Amino acid sequence: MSAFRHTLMGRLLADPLAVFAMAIIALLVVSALLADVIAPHDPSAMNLADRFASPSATYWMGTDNLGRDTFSRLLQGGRIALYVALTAVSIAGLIGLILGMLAGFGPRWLDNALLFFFDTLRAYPTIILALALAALMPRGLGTVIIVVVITSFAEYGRVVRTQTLSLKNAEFILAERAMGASFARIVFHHILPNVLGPFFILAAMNLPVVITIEAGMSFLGIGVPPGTPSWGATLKDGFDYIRTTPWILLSGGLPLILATLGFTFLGEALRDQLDPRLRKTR
Amino acid sequence: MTALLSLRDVVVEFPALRGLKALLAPPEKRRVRALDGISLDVLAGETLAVVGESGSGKTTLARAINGLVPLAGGQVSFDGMALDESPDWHAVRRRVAMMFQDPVGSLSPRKTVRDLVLEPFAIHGIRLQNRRDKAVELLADAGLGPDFLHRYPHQLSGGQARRVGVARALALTPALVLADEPTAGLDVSVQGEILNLMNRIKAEHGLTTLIITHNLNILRHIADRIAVMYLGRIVEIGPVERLLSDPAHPYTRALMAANPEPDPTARRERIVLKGETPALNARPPGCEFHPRCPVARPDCASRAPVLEPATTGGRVACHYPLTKETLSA
Amino acid sequence: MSEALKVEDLSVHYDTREGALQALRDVSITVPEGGIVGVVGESGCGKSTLINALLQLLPENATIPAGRITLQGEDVTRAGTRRLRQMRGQEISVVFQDPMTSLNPVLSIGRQMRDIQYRQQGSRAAKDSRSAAMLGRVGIPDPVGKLAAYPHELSGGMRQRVAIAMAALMRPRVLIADEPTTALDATLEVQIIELLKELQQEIGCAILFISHHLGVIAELCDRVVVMYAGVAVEEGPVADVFLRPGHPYTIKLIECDPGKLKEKVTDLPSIPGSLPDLTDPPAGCIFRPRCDRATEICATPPPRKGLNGAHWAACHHAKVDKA
Amino acid sequence: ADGGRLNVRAYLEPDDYDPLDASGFLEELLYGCIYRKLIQYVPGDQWDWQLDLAESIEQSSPTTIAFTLKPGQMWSDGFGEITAEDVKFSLERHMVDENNSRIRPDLGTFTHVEVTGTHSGIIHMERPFAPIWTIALPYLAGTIICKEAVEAAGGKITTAIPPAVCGPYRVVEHRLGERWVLERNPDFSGEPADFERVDLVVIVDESAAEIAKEAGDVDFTSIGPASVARLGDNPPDGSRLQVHPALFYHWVGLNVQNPKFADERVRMAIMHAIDVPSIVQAAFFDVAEPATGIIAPGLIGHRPETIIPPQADFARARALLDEAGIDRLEINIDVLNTVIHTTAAQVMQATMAQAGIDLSISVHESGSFWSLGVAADGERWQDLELTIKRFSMTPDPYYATAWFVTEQIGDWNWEQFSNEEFDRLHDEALSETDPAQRDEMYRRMQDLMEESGGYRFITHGVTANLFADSIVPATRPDGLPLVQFFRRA
Amino acid sequence: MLRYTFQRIVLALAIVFFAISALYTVMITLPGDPTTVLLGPRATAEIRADFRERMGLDNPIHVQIAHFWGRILSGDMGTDFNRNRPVADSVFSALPHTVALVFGAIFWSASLGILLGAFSADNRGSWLDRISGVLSVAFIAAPSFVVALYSLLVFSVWLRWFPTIGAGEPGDIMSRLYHLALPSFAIGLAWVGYVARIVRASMLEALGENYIRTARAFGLPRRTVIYNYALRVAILPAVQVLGVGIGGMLSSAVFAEIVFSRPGLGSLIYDSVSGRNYPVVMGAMLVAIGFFVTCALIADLINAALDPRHRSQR
Ligand SMILES: Nc1ncnc2c1ncn2[C@@H]1O[C@H](COP(=O)(O)OP(=O)(O)OP(=O)(O)O)[C@@H](O)[C@H]1O
Ligand SMILES: Nc1ncnc2c1ncn2[C@@H]1O[C@H](COP(=O)(O)OP(=O)(O)OP(=O)(O)O)[C@@H](O)[C@H]1O
Ligand SMILES: [Mg+2]
Ligand SMILES: [Mg+2]
Repeated sequence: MSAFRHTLMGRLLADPLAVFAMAIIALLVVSALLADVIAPHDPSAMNLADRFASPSATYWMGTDNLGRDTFSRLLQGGRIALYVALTAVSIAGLIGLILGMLAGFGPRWLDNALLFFFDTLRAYPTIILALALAALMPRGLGTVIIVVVITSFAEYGRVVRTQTLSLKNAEFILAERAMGASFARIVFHHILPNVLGPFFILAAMNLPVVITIEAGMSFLGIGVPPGTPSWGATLKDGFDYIRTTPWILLSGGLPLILATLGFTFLGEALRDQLDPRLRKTR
Repeated sequence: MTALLSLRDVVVEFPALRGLKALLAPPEKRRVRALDGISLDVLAGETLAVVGESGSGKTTLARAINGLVPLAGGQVSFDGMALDESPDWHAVRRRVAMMFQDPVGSLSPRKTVRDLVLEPFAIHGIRLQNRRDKAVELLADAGLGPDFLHRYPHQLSGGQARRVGVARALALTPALVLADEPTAGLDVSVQGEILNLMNRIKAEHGLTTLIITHNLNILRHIADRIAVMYLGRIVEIGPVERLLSDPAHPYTRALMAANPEPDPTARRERIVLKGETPALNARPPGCEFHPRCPVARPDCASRAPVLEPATTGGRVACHYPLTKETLSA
Repeated sequence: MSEALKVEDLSVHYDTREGALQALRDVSITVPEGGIVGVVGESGCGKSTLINALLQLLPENATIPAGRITLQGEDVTRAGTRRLRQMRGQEISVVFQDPMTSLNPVLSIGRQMRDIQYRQQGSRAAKDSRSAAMLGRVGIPDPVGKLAAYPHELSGGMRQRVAIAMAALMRPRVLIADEPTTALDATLEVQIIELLKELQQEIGCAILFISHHLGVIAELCDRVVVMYAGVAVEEGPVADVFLRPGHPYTIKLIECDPGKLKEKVTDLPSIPGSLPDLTDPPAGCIFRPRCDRATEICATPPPRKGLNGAHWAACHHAKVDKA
Repeated sequence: ADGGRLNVRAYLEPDDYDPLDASGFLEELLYGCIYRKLIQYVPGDQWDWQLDLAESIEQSSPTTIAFTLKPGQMWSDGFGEITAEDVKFSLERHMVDENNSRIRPDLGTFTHVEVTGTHSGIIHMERPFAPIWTIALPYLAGTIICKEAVEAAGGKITTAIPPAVCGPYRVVEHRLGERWVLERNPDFSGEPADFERVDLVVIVDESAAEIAKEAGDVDFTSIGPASVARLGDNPPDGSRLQVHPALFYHWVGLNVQNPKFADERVRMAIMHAIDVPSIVQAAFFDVAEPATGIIAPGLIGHRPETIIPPQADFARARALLDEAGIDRLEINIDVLNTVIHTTAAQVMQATMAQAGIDLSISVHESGSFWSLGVAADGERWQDLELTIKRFSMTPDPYYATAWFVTEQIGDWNWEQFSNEEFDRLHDEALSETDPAQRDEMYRRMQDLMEESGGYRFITHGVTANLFADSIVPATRPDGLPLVQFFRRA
Repeated sequence: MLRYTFQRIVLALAIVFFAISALYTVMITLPGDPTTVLLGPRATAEIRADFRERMGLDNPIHVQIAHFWGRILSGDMGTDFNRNRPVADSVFSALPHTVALVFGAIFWSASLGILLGAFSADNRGSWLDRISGVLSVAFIAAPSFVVALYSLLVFSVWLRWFPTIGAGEPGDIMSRLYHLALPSFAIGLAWVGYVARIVRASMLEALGENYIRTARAFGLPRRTVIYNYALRVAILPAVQVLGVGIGGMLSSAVFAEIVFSRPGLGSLIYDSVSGRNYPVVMGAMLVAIGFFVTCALIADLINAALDPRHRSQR
């Protein structure tokens, strides 16, 4: 038991905020995985007779303009949201991680070149890039993921670079060099483990942002194909029919806010636990 | 005895000014010389101690030797190899080990002690029959038990971390060790343990050591010779007994006399130095020590002294070196 | 002589995952008006904890299960936040251990020195000139110009002196200095010591000086407290303690100082063993596991044996000093 | 409409003041306020025209129209009286190649204007051109501008404020991207306008427009079918709702040249599998009627009914596919990112599955969508399968059929429908002056379209206007506002 | 500092140059021909061909890009494909609205976010901290178009406190601000949450620093310690994040401008991308990216000014 208390998980379970966050995430993940089982209705079954139904015992969160059950769609949408968010963030994160470490530890010209590249990419407003890419590529989750990756990896790259730079002149890196360690060994054995902490926190906080980007793209009609039960599409429906069914916008926003709460607080709890300085004063 | 390490006119420069000042300043002011023409030899098997004011370039000297800071001039040769001509550092560093000033900071924070002491083997691709046994052996040499194998650096006290650093530096039985303030910030008991370990290995393997310290109390016990640095230059170098008993350079003397002794009854005669250490980019003309020197004469402000053999042994850079006679007078 | 600062049976615990870490146990220290008291001890023995407790600036996970701290007759552990704020700076001021991080990096020296004078009357210019005068006193060249400097523009030694100037500026009754000379070379170290002596003469304050450099303590202090693993094991006038130590730990500590050994040795002395686990300290004498004089009786708490006047040691085996 | 102010929502920003560059109704909204024409549409439920600048106007021969202007009709800003020269200039400049008039096709076979007096002239056509009364003269192309002022400005109106106007209002300010501010034109020769100031407020989003109406920030706006269904008979206090049948036509087109649809049975199966009523129900909230073709009720050429009934016949569709030897048919539909069309596509997707047709939906933003069938823009036009489109319409049937002639393949005829009879009829109907004959011809043309298996007509939709009861709006039969005729209640 | 500024400016110019040139290439390769989209259904093939030629659309891309920069350098942004007026007119009439919107959003997020963050850190662990934590995270999650629509419904329709549309009367500052309040709030809200979290985190870190202990040890008043000493350091990352956040805000501006029917760069770019109105896209993006880069630059310089330790990144 006491050994468990010292593992990361053990420490997280001792932190009420982390428990709260993990409970939310567990709820989202489980409901997404079991969407087919727990959904009271077929998420894409239309029933025009029952459209715009108010929340009731049959339709817990009402129905949309085609009479589809909002609750079932949100459950199914969780799957898409988590899939898009996790894939996009991992790909963007990986690219950012590698480029950021190269920039931070590589020669100065490489740093300048990569920094320039990062800043150039960040200069485009996300939605404009999304618009251009959406026109170039077929509609679908893949496009959404690519848009997110392109617009966000520069941010990871910058953060990792700054981290790497601050480590670059750390005594222990000098010590490794003094022992004759190679560039690759220093980067992968000594820099990487140390940038991973802040990197994961950033990634955790960015997961929900990805979902909001998807929502924004849906709003402009360039998101997932129509009919796909994504949270963004639900928000867009809610927007279109706000005067008829104001609750759709709210119920579409709820899981998004839950996911954000879950991931952000988990990220913060992780940071508190991983950073010895913050942990000490707890 | 032959010199294992020898330095000739080594110069190290750092960018000094930034921003607007750097643009406007004359070129010579844009960089500071942290080391300005250091020449010294370290003989095989001896221990040379480097002392001097904080900021005088001691750490820089050690780093310049094993290529962690680039040389702006001069030659360094180690065991016949010219280290200033981009040598195979990988091979050189296998034989030149370094102990860092900051004991915990120089250990990779997410590695266990076991990985840390075995790191030199991993870096140099040396296969070990039994990694665990080797780690235990190395730690035992440094006075740490096997219970430390799985600890992380932050779980070590300063003294324990220092010992890991020692174990690691000595793992591949190097020819030369550069030890940067190995006892700073430790209490006297732990300090004793560390120095004893180094002495023992030196005795067993004929290790050559360059040790940097500002703990004057330990010099007598560990060093063969002492080099005194001031503003990036060596102002005096000589056998340890001579420097402790009759230092020839006024700075050396002020330094030695400054050491507070744990004897409440001791009588103290100190040379109180005037003023501040000059900035590296505002070196005084002539003898750089003259503005603070208690025995400076007018011509010290115009003539720069060079290291010359002192009458009492060793070498000193002073126009009017102190002697036993001037001291007692 | 009345007491400027009196610590009675102070204990401080840190709440950690392994349990309560007893950083201080029943520590009593008295600093007389105008006196200079030194505290020595191994690293991690609770010196900084003591200072933070005096100022009531302990971290959140610290508790004070027992003890009284009286500053000029007033119990600071009972003082309200408002009263505490009045005391801090004015009646008690401090030079912290690490000058590199103790100054705010984004504010100029002058601004920080002006801010702490917020209670004083006078215009900005008046306060600034007071600051500059004090910087001059601690030996900083061009003090008026340095007011505009930021901490990172100063060398370590200068920063240390700025910190001392700030503490002295308040003309406190009690000045606390936590290892102000570690990381400085010997010439700078003696300069600081001289400075503190001068200030003490001038302001007439009491000083609590912490260091593990025995030489510095010997040179500066009137009295010294020796601490080991959160316990004050010996206290007395500096000459008494250093020349006739009563506690085995003190004896060993002094023996270990290489400065004592005038002849070259190959093996420097050290104390075998290591600090006890403070979350589960041994019963009785804290030094027992490393003590070669330990006997059965040492399993019971040692008494404070008066040795000679104001000199005592917490050891069953301490012998009363006849000299 | 407080203090004589009127705020009318514009769903896009009108382009500019020069009819040469006009592209659609938004410009008409503005031109109607500031310019005049020989004849104008009559507000109300019947398509008809009334005299405006013209005192009299008549078809003097199949290829000529004689007109006389009312005397004493003045330009603003001291540009004098409106003369036949102005009419000649205004109409003929569209025919000059260098001018690149975008609305030149609206003038059809028009050649020139013969000025016979200060106030009289004759409009000449090469061949009879029936739509001249319905599309050309009362709409964009018939807008009369001031010859003297425009020539002085270099032949084109590019200034921030138009140099001379003659309508009931004049431009005070154009806040780019936001609104046009108009005020009563003191030089207007007709009865002075009712409002001191008229703002054409650009609100692209329909929900936002409705909210703005509710908050009182606009007095007149169109609203979407969902809102019509919701508001029904009880619009909010102080508001009124009017619903008009619109002229637009929405249809599902099928690229008949796509090898996938080479078999006529496949095309027919698809047509039978599209259930128009459910699309109308879902996307138009049942406030509109299924269409019978591309020509709306009330216009010449309107068909009373379709050949294939609007209701889907899945069994029939299935049978046709079976005959063609197809088990599962996988097809793609390209739609624009509007709610109506994406909804329609989803309904189709759901219903066509019943006939064993898998429909996948590709949504495009407008830039990408509108070039899908354009040959000049890559190869995509050949691979098109299904599309949903909406074309806008004018009150003449010629305007509807024009896009489906063989010549339009690679431009607007995305179905690549090519039929000799259709092309011929389109050409002939243009010059046919007997309305009954024309009616017959256009009905035949829609039959041909439907028979090709390339067209499934959805609806013409409705235009629903929500407006403050403090104003009396004036609209064309299809519900589009004629702001120049708006009055205070 | 001046050299740093200079370096940053050169870098910023280079970024603008590359970003725009790359964008030009992407734009040209987008499917969707401007002639069909823009000229409308009545345009004949000749009109289109003539149009292509006038706009130089038939040249190779690098030639087009070179021409583009040539024109920009001579101060000409080209002519709007759609309306026959200079692109500069459209862009520069939209720019002030967007700048106002973005700065409004920065105002909201900086003022509310910093306050909320500092307050949370100051009351760490209390239920007030928890509530403000949940609130600020919820703010982060709310897409700006949702916030825009709801604030429109609540504050304009139900409460009638604010107008629904437009940017206010030109020349009337009060009316402009009045129209700005809601849209900038809609964009800023997510950033309020973001800034609050960042400030809270860096504030907690700062409060644990030794110099804060020093300030306390000298008996400085609590307010001075927290809001002068700690916040001054804690605010630095927030400034950086806000400076770079302009890019995100420009995206949200698209939504706010659509919902509130405000003129502005966001909707101008959106419309012209959909309409393949290349000259306007390029002109507007040039200005937008220029604006972004300027803001990032200013944030960097503010940071450098607030933080005397700050030099170049190395
Ligand atoms: N990377 C660097 N960039 C610029 N200046 C440097 C750098 N490293 C060292 N210096 C300067 O070079 C001089 C010598 O520094 P060094 O660290 O060698 O001193 P030291 O003698 O080891 O001092 P200490 O006793 O405090 O460790 C100092 O003035 C220092 O400020
Ligand atoms: N916030 C804290 N939480 C838990 N334990 C702490 C905390 N601060 C200090 N300690 C522990 O309390 C003990 C006393 O620490 P303190 O800093 O007072 O030592 P010190 O005597 O000042 O040492 P040094 O000479 O290294 O400054 C140490 O064992 C330390 O690890
Ligand atoms: Mg050093
Ligand atoms: Mg301490």
